[in-house]
Amino acid sequence: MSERQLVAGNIAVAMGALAAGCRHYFGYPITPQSDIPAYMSAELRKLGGTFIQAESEIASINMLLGASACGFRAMTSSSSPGISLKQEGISYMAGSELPGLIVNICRSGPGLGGIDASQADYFQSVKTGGHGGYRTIVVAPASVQEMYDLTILSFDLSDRYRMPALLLADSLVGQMKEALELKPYTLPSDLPAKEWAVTGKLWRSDQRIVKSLYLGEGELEQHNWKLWRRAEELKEKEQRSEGKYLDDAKLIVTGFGSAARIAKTAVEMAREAGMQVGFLRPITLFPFPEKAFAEATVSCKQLLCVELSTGQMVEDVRLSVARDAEVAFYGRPPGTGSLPTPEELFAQIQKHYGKGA
Amino acid sequence: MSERQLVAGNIAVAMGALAAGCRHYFGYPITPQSDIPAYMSAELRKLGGTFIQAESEIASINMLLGASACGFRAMTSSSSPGISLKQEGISYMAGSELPGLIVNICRSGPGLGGIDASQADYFQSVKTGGHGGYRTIVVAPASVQEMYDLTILSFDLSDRYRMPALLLADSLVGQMKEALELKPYTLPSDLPAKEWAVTGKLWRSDQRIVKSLYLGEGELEQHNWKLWRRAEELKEKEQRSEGKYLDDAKLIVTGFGSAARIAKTAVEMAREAGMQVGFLRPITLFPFPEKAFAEATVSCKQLLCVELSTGQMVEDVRLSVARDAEVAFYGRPPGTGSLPTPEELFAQIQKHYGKGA
Amino acid sequence: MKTVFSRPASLKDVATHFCPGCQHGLIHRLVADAMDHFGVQQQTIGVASVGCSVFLYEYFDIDVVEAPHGRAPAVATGVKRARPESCVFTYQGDGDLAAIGTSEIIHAANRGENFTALFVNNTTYGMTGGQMAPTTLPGQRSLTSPEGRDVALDGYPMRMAEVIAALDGTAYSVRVAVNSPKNILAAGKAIKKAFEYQLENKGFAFVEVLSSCPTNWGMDALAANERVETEMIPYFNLGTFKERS
Amino acid sequence: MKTVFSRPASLKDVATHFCPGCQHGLIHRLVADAMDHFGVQQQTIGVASVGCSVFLYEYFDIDVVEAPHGRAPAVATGVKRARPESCVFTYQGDGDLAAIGTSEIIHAANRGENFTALFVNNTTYGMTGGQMAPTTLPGQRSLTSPEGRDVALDGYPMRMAEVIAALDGTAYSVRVAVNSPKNILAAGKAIKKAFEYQLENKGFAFVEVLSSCPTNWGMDALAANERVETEMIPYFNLGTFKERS
Amino acid sequence: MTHDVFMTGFGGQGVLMIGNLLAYAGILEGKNVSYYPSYGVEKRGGAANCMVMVSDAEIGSPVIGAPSAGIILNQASYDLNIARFKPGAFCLLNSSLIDEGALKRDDLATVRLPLNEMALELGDARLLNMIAVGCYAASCQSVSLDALKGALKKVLPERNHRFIPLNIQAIDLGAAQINKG
Amino acid sequence: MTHDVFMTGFGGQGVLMIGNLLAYAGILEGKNVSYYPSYGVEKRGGAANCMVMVSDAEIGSPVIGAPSAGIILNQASYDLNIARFKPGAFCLLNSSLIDEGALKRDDLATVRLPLNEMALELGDARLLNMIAVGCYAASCQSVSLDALKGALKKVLPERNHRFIPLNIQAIDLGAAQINKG
Amino acid sequence: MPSMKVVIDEARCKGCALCTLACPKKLIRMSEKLNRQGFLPAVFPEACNQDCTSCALCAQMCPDVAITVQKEEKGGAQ
Amino acid sequence: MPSMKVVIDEARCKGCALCTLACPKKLIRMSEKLNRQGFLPAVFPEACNQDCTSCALCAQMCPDVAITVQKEEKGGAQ
Ligand SMILES: Cc1ncc(C[n+]2csc(CCOP(=O)(O)OP(=O)(O)O)c2C)c(N)n1
Ligand SMILES: Cc1ncc(C[n+]2csc(CCOP(=O)(O)OP(=O)(O)O)c2C)c(N)n1
Ligand code: SF4
Ligand code: SF4
Ligand code: SF4
Ligand code: SF4
Ligand code: SF4
Ligand code: SF4
Ligand SMILES: [Mg+2]
Ligand SMILES: [Mg+2]
Repeated sequence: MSERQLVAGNIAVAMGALAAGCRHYFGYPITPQSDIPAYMSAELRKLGGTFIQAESEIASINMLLGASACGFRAMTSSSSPGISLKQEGISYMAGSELPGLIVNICRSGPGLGGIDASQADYFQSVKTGGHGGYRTIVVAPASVQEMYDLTILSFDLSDRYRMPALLLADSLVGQMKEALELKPYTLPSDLPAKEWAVTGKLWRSDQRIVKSLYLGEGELEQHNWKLWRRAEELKEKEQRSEGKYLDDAKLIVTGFGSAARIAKTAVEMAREAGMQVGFLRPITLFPFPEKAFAEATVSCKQLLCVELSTGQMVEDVRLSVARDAEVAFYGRPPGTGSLPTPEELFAQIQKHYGKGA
Repeated sequence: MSERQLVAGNIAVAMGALAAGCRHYFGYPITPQSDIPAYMSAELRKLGGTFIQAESEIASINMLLGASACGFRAMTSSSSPGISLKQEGISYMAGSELPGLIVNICRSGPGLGGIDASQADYFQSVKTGGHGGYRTIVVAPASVQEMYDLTILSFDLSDRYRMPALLLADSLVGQMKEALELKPYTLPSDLPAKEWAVTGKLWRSDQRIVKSLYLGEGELEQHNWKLWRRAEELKEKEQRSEGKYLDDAKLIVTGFGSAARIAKTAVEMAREAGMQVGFLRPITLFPFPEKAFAEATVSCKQLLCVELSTGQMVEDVRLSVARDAEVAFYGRPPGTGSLPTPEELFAQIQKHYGKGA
Repeated sequence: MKTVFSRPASLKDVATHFCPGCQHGLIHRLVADAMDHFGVQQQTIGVASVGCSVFLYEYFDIDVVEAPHGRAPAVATGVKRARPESCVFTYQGDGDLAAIGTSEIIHAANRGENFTALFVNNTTYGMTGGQMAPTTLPGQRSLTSPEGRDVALDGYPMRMAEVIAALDGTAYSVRVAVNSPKNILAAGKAIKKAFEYQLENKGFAFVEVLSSCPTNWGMDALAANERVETEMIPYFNLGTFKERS
Repeated sequence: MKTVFSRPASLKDVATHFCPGCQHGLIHRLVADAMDHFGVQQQTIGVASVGCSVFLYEYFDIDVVEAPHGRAPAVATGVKRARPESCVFTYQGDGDLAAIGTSEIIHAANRGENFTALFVNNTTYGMTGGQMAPTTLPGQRSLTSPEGRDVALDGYPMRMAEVIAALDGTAYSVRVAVNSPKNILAAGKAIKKAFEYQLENKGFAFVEVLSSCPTNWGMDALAANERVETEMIPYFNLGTFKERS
Repeated sequence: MTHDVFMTGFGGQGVLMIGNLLAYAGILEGKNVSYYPSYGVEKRGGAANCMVMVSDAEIGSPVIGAPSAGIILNQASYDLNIARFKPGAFCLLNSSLIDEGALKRDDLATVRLPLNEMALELGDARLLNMIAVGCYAASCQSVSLDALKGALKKVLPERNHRFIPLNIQAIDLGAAQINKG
Repeated sequence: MTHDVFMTGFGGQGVLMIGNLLAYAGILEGKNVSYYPSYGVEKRGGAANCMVMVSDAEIGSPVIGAPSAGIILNQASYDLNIARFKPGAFCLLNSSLIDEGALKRDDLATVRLPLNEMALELGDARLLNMIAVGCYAASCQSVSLDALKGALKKVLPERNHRFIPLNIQAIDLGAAQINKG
Repeated sequence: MPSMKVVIDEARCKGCALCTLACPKKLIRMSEKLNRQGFLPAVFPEACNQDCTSCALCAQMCPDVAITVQKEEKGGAQ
Repeated sequence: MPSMKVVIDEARCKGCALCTLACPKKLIRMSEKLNRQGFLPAVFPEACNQDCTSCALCAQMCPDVAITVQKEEKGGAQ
C-alpha cells in the first residue's frame, strides 16, 4: 500500500489518467473541472505528452478522435454545456469504434446554470445525447479514490470494447478531497492490440481506415448490430455496483455518485435507528447494474431513488427491478443551496419505510 | 375541405410552418431534409420573412434562440449529426423557457452514417441529448398530413408551454408524397401573450431578460421545478396517440413514425388472417402516451414494439404498460436495404402472437 | 454648479461584481454613454455572452438576451433580423469571441449583420479563473500555460480587429484601450461610432477594447493598467482597421 | 517508348464516384503526385472530411481517418500531435472548411499545426445537392439562393487563402486553379511545396484549389471549366499570400 | 381495395414522373395515395425506383416487400427486382431493353412491350414512361385513364403543358395494348 | 467514531488551509477523511467554508446538515451558520470578531477565544487559524496534536516550511486553552 | 463650505486607485480606512476643491463609475 | 503499327472532354459510342500518333486519370 495523499477528486482523475498511460489531453476551460486541465498542462508537457487547450469543446473532442485513431490513450474533460457540444464527436467516436475518455464534471442546468453539484446529465450520458443509436461506457465515481480507479478502469474498458467511456461526476466529488492511494497500474495483458490504429501504412498491405460511413447494402445495419453485441457483452460482463445491508432490507435506497454518498449516511442513520434499510449504488451507469437490482428486489420490494435532478436514473431502476417492486423517487434539482443533507434523506427514508409489501 | 395536393413530407413541414405564421427560418444544409431550406429560401423572402443559411447548425439554433427571444415563431431543421450539434442550444432554449421548432429528419448513424430512414435518435429527442435536465415537446408524424398538422401543433404547444418542440421523422416520411389537405389555421385565442419577449424596453418600467442563469439561493432549484411542473402539465394534457383494434387485441403492435406505418400494414395482414392483433402508435413521444398504454394493457398483456433501431422507445413502452404485460422488441437498425417490409413484421407478429397470457 | 460627469441613464445605479480595477465596468459605462448619446436605450436589445460580463442585464437598464458561450453574434443575428427596428449590440470576452465563438463572429461580420459588436480583450479567461486565451501574449503565464504561452505549441495571440477588418461584410473595425483618459476618450468615440454605423444601417461594426484583469494577471489594478500600455498595446496596436463610408 | 505520364502509385487504380468533369479527381491526383514525389505514401495519414471527397480512402492507398463535417483540422491536430513522425494532410470542401469548420481551420493555422491543408473551393455544397456555400459568388443561383446570392442578406464570398495567410501561425498560403494545363502545373507545385513545408517542420501550409462542380452548377464539364476562368478567378485571385522561409 | 405498383428503371427513363402522375390521378379520384421514391446506393445516374399505392382505405406502409404490380424499364432493374413480386402480379416489361430469352419467372401476369420503339414511333423517345403507365392503368384499373390524363396538368411544369396532348396519346397507346388483348 | 467539523470565515482567514491540515492529520493517523470546500454565491472575497470529517469507518456524506463541531471565525459566518449545529456541538468562536452580546444559542459547547489578538501576540495575525485548529483538536480529539503538527509539512508549500515552528506554537497555544480548563 | 466638485461614492469605490492616476493635478488620494465593502476607498480632500479643474478625467477613468464631477457655472450663481 | 503514345482507358473515361481542351494540337476527339458506363469517351485516333508531342497536357487535365502518355525514347530502340 503506497502512501495516502490528500487529493481533490478532479486531480485524482488527472492522476489516474496519467497512471493509465494517457499522454494526450485536449480540453477547453469550464468550471468546475478546471483543475484537470490546469494539472495536465503542468504535467503532460514534462512527460513529453500533448496538452492542447483547444479553441472549443468541439475541437477538443475531435482532437481526441484523432489521437485515439492513432491508437493512443487520450482524453478530454469538460462540464455539462461543453459535453453537449461534444455529442456529435462522441457519436462519431462510437461509430468509428474508437476508445477514449470523456470526463464530465457536471454543472447545474439547463442552459448556463451554475456550478453546483448536479446529476441532471444522467440521461445525456447513459441514453446517449448524440445521434444514431450507440452506447458508451459510463462510470460514476463517488469518492476520490474512485475518481482515480474508475478513470483507469474506463481506459481499460474503453480499449477492450472499442467504445468511448464517460466519467460522470460533479463538483461535490470533483472538489472534495480525500485520502488517495496510488495503486500501481499495469496494462491488462489480455487487451487486444490496436490493429485498427492508423500509423501510416508502413508497408502494410492493407489500408487502415477509421470511419463511421458504411454505405454498402446491409453494411450499416450489420455495423450497428456489431456495436449492439459489444454493448450486450459489456452488459453481461461489466456491471458494477456497491451494495450494503441488502440481505434483510425492507427498503433499499439507491442513487449514484454524490447523491449516493449523502444517501449512504442517511442509510447509516436509519440502521442506527434500528430500521432495516439497504443501500445499492450503481458504479457503472452503463452497463446499468440490472442484475444487482433484480437480485436485491427478489426479497425487497420497496426502493427509494435519490438524485440531484427531477428524476432520470429512476427510469433505469424501474426497468431493472422485479416487477412487483415499488420505486419511489426523491430529487433535488441542483442550484445554490440545493444539496440535500443526510438528515433530509433520512426523513425521506422514514416517510417510505414500511410502506411496501 | 380544401383541395388535396400531392406533397412530400419535408415540404409539408415547411408549408405547415408557414401556415402557423413562422416567418424566421435558420438552417444549415444536410440530407435528407434539404427540401425544407430549399422551399423556405424560395418562399420566406417573398413573404418578408427571414431565411438564413447559417454557417453551422450551432449558429442556426442560436439564431433561432434570438428570433424566438423576440417573441416570433421561428424554426430550424436539420438531421441527426446536425441535431447533435444543436444540443447545447436546445438546452439553453429550454432553460430560457423559449418556444421554437426544431425539425429532425433523422439519418442513420452513428457518426456520419447514411440517409436511410432511421429511428435511432429517439433517446436523443425524448430523453434530451442536451445537459442539465429539461424536457422538450417531441412529435412523431407518420404521414404527410401529419407532417403538416403536427408542425402546426408543435408551434402551438411550444408557445403554450414555453418549451422548444422537436419534430422527429426520417427520410421515409420526409420524402414520401401523399395527399395533403391545407387546413386553414387560426392562432388559438387562449395562447398567452408573450410578455417575456425582448422588444427593447419601449418605456416599459421592467426590463425583459431572456436567460437561463439563476444564481440566487434556491433560485435554480425553483426554476427547475417550474420547468418540471410545466412538463407534468404537458404530460397530463397533451398525450396523443392513435389506436386501432385495441378492444379485443391479444397482441398489440406499437412503434412510431415510419416503423408504425409499416407495422400498421402488418397488423392489417394479421387481422385479415383472423388474428386479434391491435395497433397503438404514439403521436407525441414527449409526452409519451402512457395513459393509452396503461389502458390498453389492462386487458392485453402482450406487446410487440417495432423500431428502426436496436431499441429505444421500447423502454418507454415498458415503463408505461401494466406490470404484468410483456413487451417484445423487433428492430432493424437502419442502413441501405434495411427497411423492414410489412411481410417481415407480419412474420414477427406470428412469432409472438398467442405467447402471452 | 453644473454636473459635468455623472452616471449615464442607461446604466443602473448598482454596484458591479467586477474585481477592483477591472475595466469591464468602465467599458460598460462607455456603452451606456453611447446609448444615451443616441437616445436609443428604449430600443436597444443587448446580447450578453458568457464570461465576467455575463450579468450585463444587471447593469444596463435595457432588454437583454443571454447567449451561450461564444454564440452572441448568432443570437444577435436572430434578434436583429427579427426586430430590424431595434438597436442591437453584443458584448463578448476574448475567450468567448476569439476561441469558441470564432465562427460566429466571422460569419456575422461577413454577412454584414447590422449590429454593434463589442469585444473585450483582457488576454485571459477571466470568469473561469485565468486560463490561456486566444489573445494571451507570448510567454504570459496562465492556469493552462504555467510556463508561459509557448507559441510553438500554443499558437499566436489573435489580432481580431485585423481579422474582422479583412472581411467584406465589415463596415467598421477598430481597436481601442481604456488605460488612460486619452485612450478612454478615443474608446468612447469609437463605441459611439460603432452604434452610429448600426443606426445608419451601414452594417457590421466591431470595437475591440483592450482591458485589464488584475485578478487573473496576479497584479494590483495600477500594475495591470500599466501592463496594458507596456505589453498589450505593443502587440495589439490601437487603430482603425476599417471604416467604410 | 518511355512512360511520361501515368497514374501515381499513391492513387489506387479504381474508378471514382465523381461526376464527369469534376475536378476533385484531378486534385486527388496532384496530392498523390506529391506523396509519390516525396516518397511519403507509407508515412502519410489522410484526414477525410464530409463532402464529395468523403471517400478519400477509396482512392488514396494510405491510412485515413474520417472527420466529422468541418472538423478535419482538429482531427488532424490530434493525429499529428500523437504521431509527429507521420505526414498528415486534410482535404476539405468549401462548405466543410469555410462554413461549419471556420473555427477549426483558423485555430489550426493559428497554432501553426504542422500539417498540410487542402481546400477545394467549388463555390457550392456539392455533396448535399448544391446549396449556397460561403464561397458562392454574388448573384450565383443555388438551391438555397434561388434568386442568386444577395450579398446584402447572405454576405460575401469568403477569400480563405487570404484569411489564413493573415494568421501568424500560417507558414504557407496559396490559391491555385486546375482549369488549364498551366494552372494545373502551378497547382501541382504548390501542393508539393505545401507537403515540403510539413516535411521540413515549417508549420501550417494551406492550398486553396479552385474547382468545378458541373453537376450543381447545371453546366457541362467544359462550361464549368470555363466558369472557373471567367467568374471564379476574377473574384478569387490566384497567388501566393504567404510564404514563410 | 388497395393497388400497389413498383416502378423501376434507370435515371432519365421517367419512372419518378409517372409515379407522381399515378399518385396524383388517385388524388383526383378521391382516393388515398402514397408515392415513395428510392434511389439505391448509387447516387448518380443509377437506378430510380418508386412505389405507388392507391386505395379507398387508409394506406399503411408505403413500401411493401412483395408488390402486386410492376413496371420495369430496363434489364438491370429487372434482374434486381423481379424476384420480389407476388405470384400473379401484373408486370409490364420494356422488351426494348429486357432480354426475352432470360425471363426468370413464369408465375406473373407479364406484358411485354417494346416501349423504346413505340415511343420513338410516337415521335419522342421520352414518351416511353407514359405508354407504360397507360398500359398499367388500363390493366390494373387502380385509376381511370381520365384521371391519369387529368393529372398531367398537376404534375408537368407549366412550361411543358403544351406537350400534354402528346402525352395523352402515349397513355392511350399504352392502354390500347391491354384493351385490344 | 466519526468526527465532523464545519469551519467558516471570510476569504483570507485561512479556513480552507486548516481544513486541509486537519484532513491530512487524519490521514497520517490512518483514518478516513474527507474535506469539502464551498464558496457561497459570492465568488470573490466572500465567505469560505469547509467541512472536514475524520473517521475510523468509511465516510458517507462529506457534508451534513447538523455538524457536531464548528470553528467560526467572523460575525457574518456566525449569523449565517450558527443555527445549523447539533445541540451540544463543540463550537469555537473567534470573539475578536463575533459580538458576545448577540450569541444566539446556549445549547452548544461554546469556546470563545479572541483569536485575532492571540495571533498578533504570537507575532503574526495570520496564525489565528492555527490557534483555532489546535483548540478544536485538543477539545474534540478527532486527531492528535502530533498528527496535526506532522501534517504541516504536507500542507504548507515548501517555501513556507520555515514557518512550521511558529505554526506549531500556534497550535499548541490553541490546544492549551482547552487543556488548561 | 463650497459644494465639492468631485464626489466619490465611498460605497461604490473599490479602491483600485485608477482615479489617482488619471488626475493631472494628483488631487485624489487613497484612504487608510476600509469602507463597508472592505476596500480602502479613494478620497477627494476638501482642500483640493480649489485646485480641481473639474476636468473629470478621474471620473472617466473610474471603472466603477463612483465619481461625480461638477463645475462652477461661469458667471457665478445668477 | 507503332505503339500509341496516348492511351485512354475507355472504362475510366467519363466523357468530360477536358482533355480535348488541353491538347495544344487538338488531337483528341469525343466518341459517338457510349462506353460501358454510359458515357461518350474520348478517343485518341491512331492517325494522330505522329503529330502527338507526348506533352501529356491531355493527361494532366484529365480528372479521372484515364490517360497514359508515352514518349519515343531518343535515339530509338537501342
Ligand atoms: C460551452 C461552454 N464552454 C465553456 C464555458 C466556461 N466559460 C465560462 S466564461 C468562459 C470564458 C471567459 O473568458 P472571456 O470570454 O475572455 O471573458 P472574461 O471573463 O475574460 O471577460 C468560459 C470558458 C461555458 N460556460 N460554456
Ligand atoms: C454536422 C453536419 N452537417 C451537415 C452535413 C451535411 N453535409 C454533408 S457534405 C456537406 C457539404 C459539402 O460541401 P463542401 O464541403 O463544399 O464539399 P463538396 O461536396 O462541395 O466537395 C454538408 C453540409 C453533415 N454531414 N454533417
Ligand atoms: S476576473 Fe478579471 S475580468 Fe473578471 S471581473 Fe475580475 S478582473 Fe475583471
Ligand atoms: S456534385 Fe459537384 S463536387 Fe460533387 S462529385 Fe459531382 S461535380 Fe464533383
Ligand atoms: S476633475 Fe480633474 S482635476 Fe478634479 S480631481 Fe478629477 S481629475 Fe483631478
Ligand atoms: S477609480 Fe473609482 S473605484 Fe477606483 S479608487 Fe478611484 S473612485 Fe475608487
Ligand atoms: S500528349 Fe500532348 S500532343 Fe499528345 S494528345 Fe496529349 S496533349 Fe495532345
Ligand atoms: S479528360 Fe479524361 S475523363 Fe474527360 S474525356 Fe478526356 S479522357 Fe475522358
Ligand atoms: Mg477574457
Ligand atoms: Mg464545395
